[in-house]
Amino acid sequence: MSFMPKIIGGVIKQVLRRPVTRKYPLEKSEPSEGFRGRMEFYPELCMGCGLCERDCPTGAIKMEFYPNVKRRMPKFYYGLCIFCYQCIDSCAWNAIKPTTRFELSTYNKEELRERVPDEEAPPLKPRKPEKRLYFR
Amino acid sequence: MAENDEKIADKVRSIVGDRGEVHLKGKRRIYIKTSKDVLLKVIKDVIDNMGETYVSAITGVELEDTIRVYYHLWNIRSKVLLSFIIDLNKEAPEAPSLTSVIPGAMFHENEAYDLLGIKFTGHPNLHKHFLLPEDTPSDFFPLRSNFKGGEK
Amino acid sequence: MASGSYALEGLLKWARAKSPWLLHMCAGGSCNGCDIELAAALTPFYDVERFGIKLVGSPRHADILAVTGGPNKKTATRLKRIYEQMPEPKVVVAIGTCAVDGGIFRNSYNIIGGVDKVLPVDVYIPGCPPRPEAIIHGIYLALKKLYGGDFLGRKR
Amino acid sequence: MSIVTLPFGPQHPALEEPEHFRFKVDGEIIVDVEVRLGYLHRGIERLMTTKSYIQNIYLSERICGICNVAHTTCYTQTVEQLAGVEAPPRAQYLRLIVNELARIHSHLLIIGLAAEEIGFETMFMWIWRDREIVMRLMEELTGNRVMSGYNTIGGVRRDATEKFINMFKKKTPVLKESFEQIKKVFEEDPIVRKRFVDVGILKKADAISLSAVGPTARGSKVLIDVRYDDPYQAYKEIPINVITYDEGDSWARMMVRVDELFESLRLIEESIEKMPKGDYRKTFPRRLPEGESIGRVEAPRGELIYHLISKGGEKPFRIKVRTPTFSNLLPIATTFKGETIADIPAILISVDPCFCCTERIEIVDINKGKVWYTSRRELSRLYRRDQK
Repeated sequence: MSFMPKIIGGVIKQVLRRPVTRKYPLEKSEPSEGFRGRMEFYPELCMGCGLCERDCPTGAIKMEFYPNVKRRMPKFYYGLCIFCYQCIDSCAWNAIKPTTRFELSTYNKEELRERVPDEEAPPLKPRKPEKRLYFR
Repeated sequence: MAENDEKIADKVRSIVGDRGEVHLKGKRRIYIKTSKDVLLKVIKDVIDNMGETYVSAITGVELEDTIRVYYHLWNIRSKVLLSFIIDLNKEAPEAPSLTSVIPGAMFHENEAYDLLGIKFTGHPNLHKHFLLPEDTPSDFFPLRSNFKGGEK
Repeated sequence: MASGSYALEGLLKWARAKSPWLLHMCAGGSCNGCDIELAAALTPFYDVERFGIKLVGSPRHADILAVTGGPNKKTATRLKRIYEQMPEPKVVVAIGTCAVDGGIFRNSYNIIGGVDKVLPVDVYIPGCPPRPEAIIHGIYLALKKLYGGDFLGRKR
Repeated sequence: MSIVTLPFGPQHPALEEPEHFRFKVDGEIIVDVEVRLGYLHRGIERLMTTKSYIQNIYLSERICGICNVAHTTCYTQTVEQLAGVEAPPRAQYLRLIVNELARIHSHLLIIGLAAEEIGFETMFMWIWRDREIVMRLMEELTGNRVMSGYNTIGGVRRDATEKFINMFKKKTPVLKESFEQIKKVFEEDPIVRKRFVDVGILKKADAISLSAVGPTARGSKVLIDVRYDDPYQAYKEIPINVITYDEGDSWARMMVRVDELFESLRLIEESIEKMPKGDYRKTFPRRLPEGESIGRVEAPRGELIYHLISKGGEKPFRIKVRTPTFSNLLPIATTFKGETIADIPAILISVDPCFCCTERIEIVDINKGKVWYTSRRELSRLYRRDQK
């Protein structure tokens, strides 16, 4: 076996090397700060234009009319969301903000629906758009 | 690069002659509109003159009155994509199979038959359930406009 | 005798919780993003073998059925057959948005929808694809539901 | 000898085009093979006509999880070609970087799987450990480890931050050293050579007539590479040299991929230096004029084509997507003839089919009427036992 000495060198190098494993549940793992996790919706910034619902590739966002404050706001269903952040790009008032939360597993699907409750719906404050959209 | 494409387009025009009209559509894209019955001869002449060519893709699309089939062939030496276009009538789309000239077109034609119903004459084994599940009915052509099933 | 069988039951449950074998099945409507993330969870960097989780080839030895992708007509029957072949203490984990509810291929003529249209699903892991850590978190929830308690050895 | 049919079924129809091969087997030698696709048919071309151009970016990305960057680059390039818009120069360089990163991660993935296919588990673990570095680079640049979502119509969605560039420069020597080790193993290790050399030979004439693309064709000396023949994005400014091997067997196809790792690393380094300043995204109309356009891109597995036909408006009329694995299937199916059963995994993995593991082999022995299920690992163990 001519290549036995070569193997011994390699084996020793690997054995002495520090293990690469990141012990996930015991030590917290921080994704890079640009990671696309679950989004956060700020109802007071939203103007109800519905562009996020129109551009969402999977139909995870549905607009809903709130009679008590007479305005439309989106409700999110994270069971369909593919975290592509197209809604954040299409929202001219930055009402949807990115986060890096990724531990979202649940036992039942209904927990993945996120809707602003009726009593907490803030009234509409008209404002000028904060950024220019790329798709016009 | 552009004038090189122009030279190649003229060369293709000389090969095809009056059997089809050739026009250059963007960089390295040559469209050749021919009819169904001269298609194989035209492709064979082009390949004999311009050297090794392989099948890149075969697109089937259903327009208002006809079904149009594109044969995209990439020519290795002159580095240009030749797209042969033929029109078939909508009721019984019949097209000559390219497998006699380039055997590599077999699976592409299978897929076109499975999704659009274009029968390729001379194809070694044209069977229905190439892509679709076994239990779909034989007239189930999802890419045809009159297809109604399955849309939820 | 009852305490003997009770001790045996406890031992059996402990042994199963410490070596939950995993069978990966792709239910058709998947783009292999979740499959390579599940495979990445097995490799040295995330290494689920620390919890005894091993990828096995046949449903006979599997405790966890990890399904990626939404079932289409062709694979729905096979998915059900695989599920029935698994021994009883089993749990189904739906990995990725396509497995949860069909994802982006939802209203295609060939996709039935989420995995719960074919199998009873215990844990849903959203994400496209979910990170290996999210998959580990999902499997942890599944095992917690199956065996109760915390099998990660953390003193709570 | 009775001809036995051997359904090589996709118990894990995991990846892009899972196949169901049905081999006619005379004893150990394969006589004929029949391919059946469709376990993963999601009707994407029909679905694309029901979504707008913006939504289709994310649908085209999810056709294949490993080479999703190639799909979005080709799709956005085709739509820009239709509208007559050119992505800004900085975006073209960023697209090249993210394309080459995805090529490295895809090649590492398949080389690791090839090693695991022949039972070389440690090599699989080493390669996939080094692949995690590339995944973290992808996450740093694009925000998601696998689904980059980086390309959009009219440019890219993020800029390459300083942190990414320093991280890349710090990790390059580590990656180079691991690539060298892979190359050394694939060239010198007797086990790997015995399982891959002279197995599944595809001659050059067959490769062209059966329209093989990508490393499968380049392994048989066919000089085709979309980045070289039909340069797109920033490949016009940065020349690449096409790697071809002329043995035409599984080993040659794997070596093409091993050498392309070094090539991709060099391309990224060069494009990081040459990247001009400036904006990385342009505005783009929602409605597009009527017309047609064809986009071609070199995906990790070969040439990928998008043919877009639009009748004007927000939604495309027809998009034809031809993925590289689809045209690599026929050439590989023909190379199976004359090989033994145990070589099936080695040949299949060398074409880098986008289905990860056709685990299950159901060998039906008609005369004994016994059906026994073996998985690929047991089969390779079988092969090793009688080989000693």
